[in-house]
Amino acid sequence: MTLISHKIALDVMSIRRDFPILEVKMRNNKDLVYLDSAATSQKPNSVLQAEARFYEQVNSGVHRGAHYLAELATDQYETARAKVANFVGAKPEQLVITKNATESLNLLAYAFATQNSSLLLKPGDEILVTEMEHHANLVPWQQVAEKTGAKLRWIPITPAGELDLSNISELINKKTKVISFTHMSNVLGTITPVAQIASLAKSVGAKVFLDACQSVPHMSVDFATLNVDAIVFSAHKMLGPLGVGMLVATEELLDEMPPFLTGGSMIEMVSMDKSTFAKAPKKFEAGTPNAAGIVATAAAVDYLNKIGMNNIQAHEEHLTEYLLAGLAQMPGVQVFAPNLIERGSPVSFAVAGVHPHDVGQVLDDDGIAIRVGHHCAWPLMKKLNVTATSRVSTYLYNEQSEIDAFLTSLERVRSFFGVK
Amino acid sequence: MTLISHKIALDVMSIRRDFPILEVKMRNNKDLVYLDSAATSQKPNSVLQAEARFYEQVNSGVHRGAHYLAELATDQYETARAKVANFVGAKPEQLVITKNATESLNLLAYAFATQNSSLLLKPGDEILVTEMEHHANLVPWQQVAEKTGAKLRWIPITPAGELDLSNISELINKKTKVISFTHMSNVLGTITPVAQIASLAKSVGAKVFLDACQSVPHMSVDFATLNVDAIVFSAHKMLGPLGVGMLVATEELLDEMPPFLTGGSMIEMVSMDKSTFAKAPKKFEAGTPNAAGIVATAAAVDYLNKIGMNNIQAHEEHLTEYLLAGLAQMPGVQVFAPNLIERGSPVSFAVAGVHPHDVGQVLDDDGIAIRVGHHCAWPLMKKLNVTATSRVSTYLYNEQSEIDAFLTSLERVRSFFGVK
Amino acid sequence: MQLQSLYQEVILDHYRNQRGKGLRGDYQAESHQVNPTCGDEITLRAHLAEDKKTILDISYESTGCSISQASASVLFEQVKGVSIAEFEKIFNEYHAMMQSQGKLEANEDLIGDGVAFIGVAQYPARVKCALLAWMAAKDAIGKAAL
Amino acid sequence: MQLQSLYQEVILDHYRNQRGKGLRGDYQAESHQVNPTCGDEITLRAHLAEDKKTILDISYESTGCSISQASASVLFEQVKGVSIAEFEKIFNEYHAMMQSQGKLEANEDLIGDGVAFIGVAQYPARVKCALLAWMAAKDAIGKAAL
Ligand SMILES: Cc1ncc(COP(=O)(O)O)c(C=O)c1O
Ligand SMILES: Cc1ncc(COP(=O)(O)O)c(C=O)c1O
Repeated sequence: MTLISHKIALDVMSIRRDFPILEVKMRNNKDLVYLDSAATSQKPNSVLQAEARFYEQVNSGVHRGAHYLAELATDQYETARAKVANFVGAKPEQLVITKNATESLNLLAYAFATQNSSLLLKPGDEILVTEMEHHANLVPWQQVAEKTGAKLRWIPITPAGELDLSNISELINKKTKVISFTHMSNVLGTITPVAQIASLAKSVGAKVFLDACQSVPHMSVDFATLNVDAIVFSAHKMLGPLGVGMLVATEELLDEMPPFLTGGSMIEMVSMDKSTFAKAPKKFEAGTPNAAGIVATAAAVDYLNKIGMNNIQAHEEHLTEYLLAGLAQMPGVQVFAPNLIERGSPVSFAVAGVHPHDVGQVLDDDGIAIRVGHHCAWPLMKKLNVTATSRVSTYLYNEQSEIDAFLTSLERVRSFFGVK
Repeated sequence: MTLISHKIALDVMSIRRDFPILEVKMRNNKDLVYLDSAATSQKPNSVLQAEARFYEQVNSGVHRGAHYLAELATDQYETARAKVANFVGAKPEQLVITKNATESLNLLAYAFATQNSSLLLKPGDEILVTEMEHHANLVPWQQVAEKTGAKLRWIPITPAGELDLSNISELINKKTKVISFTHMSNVLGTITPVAQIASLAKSVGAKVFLDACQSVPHMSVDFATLNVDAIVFSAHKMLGPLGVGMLVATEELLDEMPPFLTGGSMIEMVSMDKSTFAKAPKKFEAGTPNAAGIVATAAAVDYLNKIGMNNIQAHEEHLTEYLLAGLAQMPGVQVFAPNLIERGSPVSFAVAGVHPHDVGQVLDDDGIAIRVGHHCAWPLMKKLNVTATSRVSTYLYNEQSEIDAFLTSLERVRSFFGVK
Repeated sequence: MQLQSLYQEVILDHYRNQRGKGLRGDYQAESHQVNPTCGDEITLRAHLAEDKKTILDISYESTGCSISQASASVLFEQVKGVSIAEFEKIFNEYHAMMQSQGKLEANEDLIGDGVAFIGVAQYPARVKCALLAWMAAKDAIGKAAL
Repeated sequence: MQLQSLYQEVILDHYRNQRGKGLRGDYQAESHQVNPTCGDEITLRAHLAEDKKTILDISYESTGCSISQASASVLFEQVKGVSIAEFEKIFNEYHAMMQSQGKLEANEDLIGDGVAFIGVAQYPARVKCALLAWMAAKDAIGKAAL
């Protein structure tokens, strides 16, 4: 089945050899077709080796010890920070290392709900999100609203799954203090109009935060020109290890934010009844940091840079186009997709008469891993009038032939459950 | 120099072969003598392999996907949780996985300072810590006191570095709501009288938390019989990876505590304006968890179990005794040590006329890694009347000959700086 | 083939023709359960006899996958008309089988078509689907019997 | 041998005989700096001429390691009596050397015995020690000149 002919920009065959998990056999000895990278990406050997090498060669207490190992470990930690910051067009001092994007968002949200913070919201203030946020960028703001009496509002979405900006000049108003929204929907692949929202936000003096979990791994993102106050993302979705998240923010914002987790390494002076705190980013990095994790993240950045973010994006665009064309020919399949030319790789769909869990199960039987469920975007599901969707998401290691395998298996879903 | 003859319980030679970093050369091509395990321990190959294997064989979204890989990853995650819980005498449902002990302590502290929490403290309530806490178990409670108006009090220490319990019946009184203290001092090696404090705490209805960061790696700890409400510890100090912390607590406490980080995976239902939350431990594990990390932690537990915690403790006791005897013979060296028969391996000391930084530098020149500084226990330093100490801490992979090397180098310190 | 052992014909039949579906007015207690991973839901009502010893009816409304729908249908068939004591036995048998990773053959006299779910027990991610209605029943019957 | 290149004789000499140590009463501004990793502290006072262009005196009290003590002593020697403009040059030269990981040979005419600290610049964990007094001076002089 070849719907579109296209010169693939990447040498996917050789990329695949760098990812050991792609050789693993699934149920019934089937080959793995991994189409769930929006949940978490697979890791190349170089990332696994970077993590192991840290432990084998320099492991020790970062920023605390004065001995040779501690010196090497600290150096690797800060060099990695600089590399990851640079990857998204930020300065090292602007990058706070957390455990995942969820922690990064909670760290941001905390600043607006804690006493003694100059950012503390008050009743009447407004927080704006969108109807297609991941729970990680919704629930923390609900908590802020509940604690401060601020009002949580949201930009609705159109039936096609784009942001509905028809009422935006009312939604973004003088009471708006925070606007936090996704750069790319993890369910629909929608890319949001950041520039437009950011400039409206700035005009009313609101802080703007971008959930870049799905964009940073798949396209070139430049914090310096985005005109937002902060972005968050997770290493594990961009070929990096689990247990590493990023908060990139302007120095002004970081200075203004109170510490979140407190303890060792984030202090300046401590006595029994009082402490003072270090400057950002250390102020936000309490406790022993996951140094091996950030070093491995830097190796992931090296890998992405070597391939080139533009090439990766072009490759995914091709796969997505090919996938959408295939799904369009499939009877009884409804695709939830924005009418956008520039879009991301997550594609959600429904098979009439078959529950997503059952769709996923048949695909799984053929070795094909997709995600079924609400994708941590329950309100979006309600808006789409479904309880769940099936989602395919690709990355640099996916081949066109895997989309073919997926489409063939999808036909089996329909025949297995006897739907026409 | 053989001060004490002793049959060593461990086959240290063969243990050392499992730790690749011990082969690394230091400055001037010196062998590494790693005496800084209280800061972070080194990792055996089996732990590094467990982490890599997770990524090579099962990596995928834990607790979210329904496909084969997700099934395997989820199973490994929960099996690892059960193993680590069992290691400290707890049930899997009692173990919350965090990024480090510092996060665990903040998670505990948060419950006492957040509105809508049944545990929220009020002015007049008292929080009790000790004068020898690590900043991680002090600063979060200072924050709680500041936010709630509760009073932070502390158990003083004696000049020898033990808890001074002379006034304990006044310190633990009806106003006391939380007692959080260290099981073993990371500076002095003091083991605290948990049973006594816990039973006094229970008699006034206070919650009792134990900072077990230094005890769990070095001795057998049984949550079920400790009579405390929670313990915290970090994987990286017990042969496990960075980026994994533990909170073990009674089910009643976990039920009572509000969620801390919010987002995906910790919810029950989410709509735009309201969310409900899952039961513990999931309630406290927002976002994509560090599954590879906890799986590697379980491998560390396997390793410790294979050697046997009692053997490890006996080995360290021997090394510590040997070290203390050696230091006692060294002119101009002051040891800060409790007068206890049962004590842990961290040993702090001062060399008259030489600043700890300079002590550490000379040792470092000989390949010997010890920790110098305030050890994140600044108030304790003030109490000891120093700005910093030098600290040696051992673990299962250290040999008596390394203590000899350390003592020899310490003589060089004194001659280098010309002190008598 | 594993897929057929998961989706046994009996299950697909219950899924296509759900027995006892629909909420009925006579009941003493209701339970609402959600599967937080996929958003599937069930509302289930328990109608007991006056002596609170016999389950006269189980009525339910649900959305979900084939496994969760079929398991609700089987539940209805097995539980309608039995005593609460009998229900406990049936529940425990079914629950133990679902937790057994497919290793425990269950007693067909107790759980009837429920035995067909043994294949589901081999798929940890689907066990919750097969238990959703049963958890709702346990909850509703427990409340109704108070 | 690296240790000797770190602890050059000049440094040990300044450490054993600290020039200008002690807090003196004449000053316009004071700075207190702490090294948060080791707890070392310095309190440093800047005493400027009336035209606020010349540094008449730098006085200080400090606790710390040989490197931090010696660097305060060298600072005193180099900075006492110079103009603020000159101080900026001296400071920048010393600071650049300390940040160079031991690669930048500094101008001895500017920083005097400060050149001996080039070995320290190879030990990242000790750079803070060698800068503590200098940061305090920059801060205090800046405030005094306001
Ligand atoms: C006694 C004690 N408590 C708490 C901590 C904090 O642990 P972590 O840095 O892993 O969060 C440490 C170690 O740094 C410690 O030794
Ligand atoms: C759009 C979006 N935001 C936030 C998150 C949360 O990321 P994490 O689970 O790594 O904290 C995810 C992924 O789960 C996501 O896709």
